[in-house]
Amino acid sequence: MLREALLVARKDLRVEWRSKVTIGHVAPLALLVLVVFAFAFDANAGLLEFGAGGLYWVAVLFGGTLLIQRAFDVETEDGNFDAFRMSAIGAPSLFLGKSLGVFIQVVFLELILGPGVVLLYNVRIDDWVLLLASALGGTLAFSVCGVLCGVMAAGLRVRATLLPLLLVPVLAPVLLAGSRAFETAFGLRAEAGWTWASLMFVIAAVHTAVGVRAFGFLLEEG
Amino acid sequence: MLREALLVARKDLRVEWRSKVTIGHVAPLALLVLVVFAFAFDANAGLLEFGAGGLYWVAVLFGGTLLIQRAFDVETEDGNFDAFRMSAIGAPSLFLGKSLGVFIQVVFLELILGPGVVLLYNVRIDDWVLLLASALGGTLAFSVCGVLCGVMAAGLRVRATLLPLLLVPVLAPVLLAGSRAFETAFGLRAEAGWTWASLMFVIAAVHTAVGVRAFGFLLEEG
Amino acid sequence: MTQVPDSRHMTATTATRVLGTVALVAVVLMGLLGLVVSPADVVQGQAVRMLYLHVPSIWIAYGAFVLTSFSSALFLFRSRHRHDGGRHHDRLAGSAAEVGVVFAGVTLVTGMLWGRVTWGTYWQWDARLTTTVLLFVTYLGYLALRRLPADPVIRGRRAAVMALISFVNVPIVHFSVDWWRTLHQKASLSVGRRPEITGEMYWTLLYSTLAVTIVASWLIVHRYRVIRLEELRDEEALEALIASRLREDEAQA
Amino acid sequence: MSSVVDFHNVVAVAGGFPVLAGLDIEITKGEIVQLRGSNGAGKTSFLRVCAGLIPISDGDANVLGFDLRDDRRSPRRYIGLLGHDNHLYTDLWVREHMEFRAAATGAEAGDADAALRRLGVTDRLWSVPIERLSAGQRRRVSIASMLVGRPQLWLLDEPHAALDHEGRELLDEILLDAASSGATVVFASHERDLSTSIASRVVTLRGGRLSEDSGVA
Amino acid sequence: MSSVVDFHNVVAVAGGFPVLAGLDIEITKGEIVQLRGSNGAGKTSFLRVCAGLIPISDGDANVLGFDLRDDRRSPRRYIGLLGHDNHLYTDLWVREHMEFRAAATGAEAGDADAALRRLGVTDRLWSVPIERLSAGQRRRVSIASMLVGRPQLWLLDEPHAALDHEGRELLDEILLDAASSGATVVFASHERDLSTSIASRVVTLRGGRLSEDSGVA
Ligand code: HEM
Ligand SMILES: Nc1ncnc2c1ncn2[C@@H]1O[C@H](COP(=O)(O)OP(=O)(O)OP(=O)(O)O)[C@@H](O)[C@H]1O
Ligand SMILES: Nc1ncnc2c1ncn2[C@@H]1O[C@H](COP(=O)(O)OP(=O)(O)OP(=O)(O)O)[C@@H](O)[C@H]1O
Ligand SMILES: [Mg+2]
Ligand SMILES: [Mg+2]
Repeated sequence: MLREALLVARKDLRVEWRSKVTIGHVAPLALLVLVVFAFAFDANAGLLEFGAGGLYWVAVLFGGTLLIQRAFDVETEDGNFDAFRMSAIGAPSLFLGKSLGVFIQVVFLELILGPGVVLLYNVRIDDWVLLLASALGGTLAFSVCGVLCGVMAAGLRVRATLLPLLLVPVLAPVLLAGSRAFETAFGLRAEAGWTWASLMFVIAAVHTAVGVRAFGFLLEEG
Repeated sequence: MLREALLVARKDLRVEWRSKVTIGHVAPLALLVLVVFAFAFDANAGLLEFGAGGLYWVAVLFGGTLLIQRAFDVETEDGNFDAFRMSAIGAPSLFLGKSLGVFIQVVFLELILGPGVVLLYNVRIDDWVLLLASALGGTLAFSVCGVLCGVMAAGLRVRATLLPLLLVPVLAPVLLAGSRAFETAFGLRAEAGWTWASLMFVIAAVHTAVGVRAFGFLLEEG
Repeated sequence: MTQVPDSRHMTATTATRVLGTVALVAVVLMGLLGLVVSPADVVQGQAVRMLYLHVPSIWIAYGAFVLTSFSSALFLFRSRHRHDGGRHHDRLAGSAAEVGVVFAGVTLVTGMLWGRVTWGTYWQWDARLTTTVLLFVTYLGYLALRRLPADPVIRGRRAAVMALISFVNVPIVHFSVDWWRTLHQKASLSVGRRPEITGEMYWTLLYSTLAVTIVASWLIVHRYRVIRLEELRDEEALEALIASRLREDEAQA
Repeated sequence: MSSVVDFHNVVAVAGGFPVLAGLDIEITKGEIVQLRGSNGAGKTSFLRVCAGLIPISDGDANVLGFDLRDDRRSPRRYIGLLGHDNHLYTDLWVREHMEFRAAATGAEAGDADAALRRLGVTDRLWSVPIERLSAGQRRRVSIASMLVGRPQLWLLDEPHAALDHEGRELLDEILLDAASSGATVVFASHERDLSTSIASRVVTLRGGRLSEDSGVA
Repeated sequence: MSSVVDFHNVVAVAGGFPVLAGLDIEITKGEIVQLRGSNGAGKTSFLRVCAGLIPISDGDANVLGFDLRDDRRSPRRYIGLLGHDNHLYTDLWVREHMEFRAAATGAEAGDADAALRRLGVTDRLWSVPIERLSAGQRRRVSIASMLVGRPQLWLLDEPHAALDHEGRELLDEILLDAASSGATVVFASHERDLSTSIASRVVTLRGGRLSEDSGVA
């Protein structure tokens, strides 16, 4: 199962490598989103600093949704969803592989976004460990939830709009927890950042369990 | 030319009517965006009220980008972009028709977003005329710029990620002007809201002129 | 000649008519109790009467979503050996979710009206309000998934998984007042704690909950039957379609 | 007779590859030309260059009297192109799609219906979303949308693929009709026996160049 | 011989339409079956039901010993499906695509190269993005990915479309080889003459049902 999952992830990364969508479009776009926020808020510095944690995760959500869209477009574009469904690889491996592929791309995205937020919004990092742990947890949760919702919208003609509609509410708790944990890590609030960070790991674990069991059902389609 | 443009717009609205993407997915999604921002800012009411104008336009940008994506996916999905390029309809009419179709859908989106912002962000409207005028100007500018960028990304495999990358910088001035004009209309700043509003009309006019002349070139590819 | 309707083709039975009547009576009584009998609040004045719709509605919505998740789980894991392939669970999940969304909507609307009176604004960025709106949209997404054109069984499976994922937001709404500092009321009735409201208000609230429950059950039963009838209609249409397809081909040949 | 397509040593490049590598060909009005050649010979590329979709990078190309180096858009109005794909609005109903295509080329709605009937698309399918049609039914709708535009130059890329026997006969009839009423037809096809039936000339490409030409019949 | 596909009165519904309307058919191991029927007869639908992609709503269906009502996923491992579309990762290079497909079915990388060679995909194309291939070249890669999986049941939907003459002969050879080594082949095709060459049995569908059957050869 693991071998097959790695196979799927490697293939996805290779597709990314050939088309360079993450690095070429999504990452600049996510940075742009950060800039746009600055515009929308008229560069009110205090405000941006305060909202930095939340904006980071909003940008991840935005860029990540595009990545997930793309991860499933790749599977469905040359005609339809059939090949993915006919795949000789088991459903749990497909799920894990896809999630891994998305995870790595989102990590990459965050490696660009992180410094962006620090520079643009002028934040100060108090607690590195918490920061990294919550980034990890949030990204894991994001990837598995994303792949679950992604496959539900995959292959449909309305996927581009249905995916975010399903994904955003499901991810709202992650967004929330991520923002609070980051704010703690930035020293903006004294609250228990670790609780939030662990919440994200719990969400990730739950959805992984659901995905491994249910991905087979989700692949079926009328 | 006008007859042909109307034809194109009518066809686009008919596609929308059959698939109900605007009403079913994009509108709820744009509302969600408003809520997500509130999360990101930890529900700091004053802050949100102040940012309401900007957030409105960010939500329009987000939802509108999906609509433009969709407007060109419809043209390019069954294989490729050729049919659109071979179209017996002249390039200026295609441009105007597409813009009109997008315009109507974005207006619809704003009819839902507007009350959403008013209720959720608790804004008070001081100057209705300015508000409506700047909404109109912004939407016009958005539609024409959107269609111009849309055709550039259309038919490419990476369109889902390229479109926003092209669109966001082009629209940044509109976003800025729209936010400032709205803030004036909300009585949050005493600045010359009308200057900003007229800026948007100017942007719309310039891009319309460019589009009518250059759409033919943009259709070419390879 | 009027046709006697086939009993299969009606959404009402004697039992549900009785249920409907009871629901109607209960609502009238609830109105009486809420608007007339129970007193105005010391702090909130008349506005407090909103409580009797606001709070039971969201509880019912919670209940409906629990039902949705439960039926969805059964549909996914326990339907293999049912003669109907688990369609029953699926229909129940769908109708409960619809009713849940409606009542969550009622809470939102009454809350906003109430907010207008007590806080002076329709909306506050308060954790509870925000999470409630999210819950609402989550299930809108679920319903959007159910409306996709696809084979009912397959669509049902997708929707069922979505229902399980979506449920996470319910406890978040409920506990939001404890997890965050909020403007909104803390839980005033909960197991193992002394109720903070008393007397007629307490009883009126309990009673309204009962009344709303009855109304909701009535709605769910009817929605269930409508869905069932739609399926029956599709099945019958299918037989006709098969027949017409064969006829068409014979004509061609 | 006047020449409709006139290529001299045309080179066309797509994605860095010379899809046409110095092609000479002249096609005159009223001909029905079948293109042949093994996979990758350049048939699709040739049709797309004719339609002005791929720019030429060397040589002279003239289509319907327009010089493709100057103006690739103008001739398109008089050209109908059927690619490997069908170019349909798959969200729309068959009828809605045809109405749009008819209106776009200045034809009447009645023409659209007539074209559908001619292609044997039964009434039942008229209000079915195109998405739900079978491969051959789509192909028929696609040919019908082409028919309704009354092009002067028909470019068809494996038009017979996906069509059943009856559909093939219908298509052949339509192409013969078009040619006899003064239009010019160029189609690519791999099917040998079929070719002999309607083509007035068979042209074989190899490696982006002309390799054999049966000459004007 | 054991039966590979065994359908009794199968009804399958897609989009509210009975794409199969009571189909009875039995196909045994080693057969090469050609499906025929006019456009919309249900050929594609039949192949997709066999592959477990469309659920059946009535009747009994058995594929490779699996009852499709209970389990539509398990037989897929032993089935190769070539649809109207090619199912290729168009971003990848030909070679990369094949390597993935080979690894996914547990074959070696060498098998992938052998399959490409067998389909006549020249080395020049191996490191070309699939996006840039011509229609027939893609079809070849698609057939090669199927070959590398060594399926027990081959389902092909108009496999000859887009292939040139040489490609058709290659494909026929491959299908004959597969059948003689114990696999079963079902393919849909509209081409008449070609059929006679390799099919051991011709089955005609009409309106989602069996209309003619040449019987086991
Ligand atoms: C749009 C605005 C509002 C929303 C979305 C909303 C939402 C909710 C929800 C979800 C609950 C159920 C809590 C639970 O038991 O899990 C609730 C309960 C309650 N709400 Fe609201 N509310 C809103 C406005 C208000 C306002 C303005 C007031 C009055 C000042 C209010 C007073 C209450 C009270 C007293 C309860 C009962 C608390 C309890 O006993 O548990 N709500 N509301
Ligand atoms: N998803 C769907 N919804 C409704 N009708 C459908 C759907 N899929 C197929 N059909 C209809 O079912 C019939 C059979 O389609 P199918 O694709 O199996 O035909 P086919 O024999 O493969 O035809 P062709 O030779 O054109 O490929 C057609 O009339 C088609 O319109
Ligand atoms: N965009 C492109 N970039 C690079 N090479 C291309 C591109 N388009 C086509 N080619 C190459 O040009 C050659 C000719 O392609 P073309 O599609 O014209 O062939 P064809 O004769 O239509 O073949 P088929 O019979 O397979 O459809 C092929 O080798 C193909 O790989
Ligand atoms: Mg070709
Ligand atoms: Mg077919």
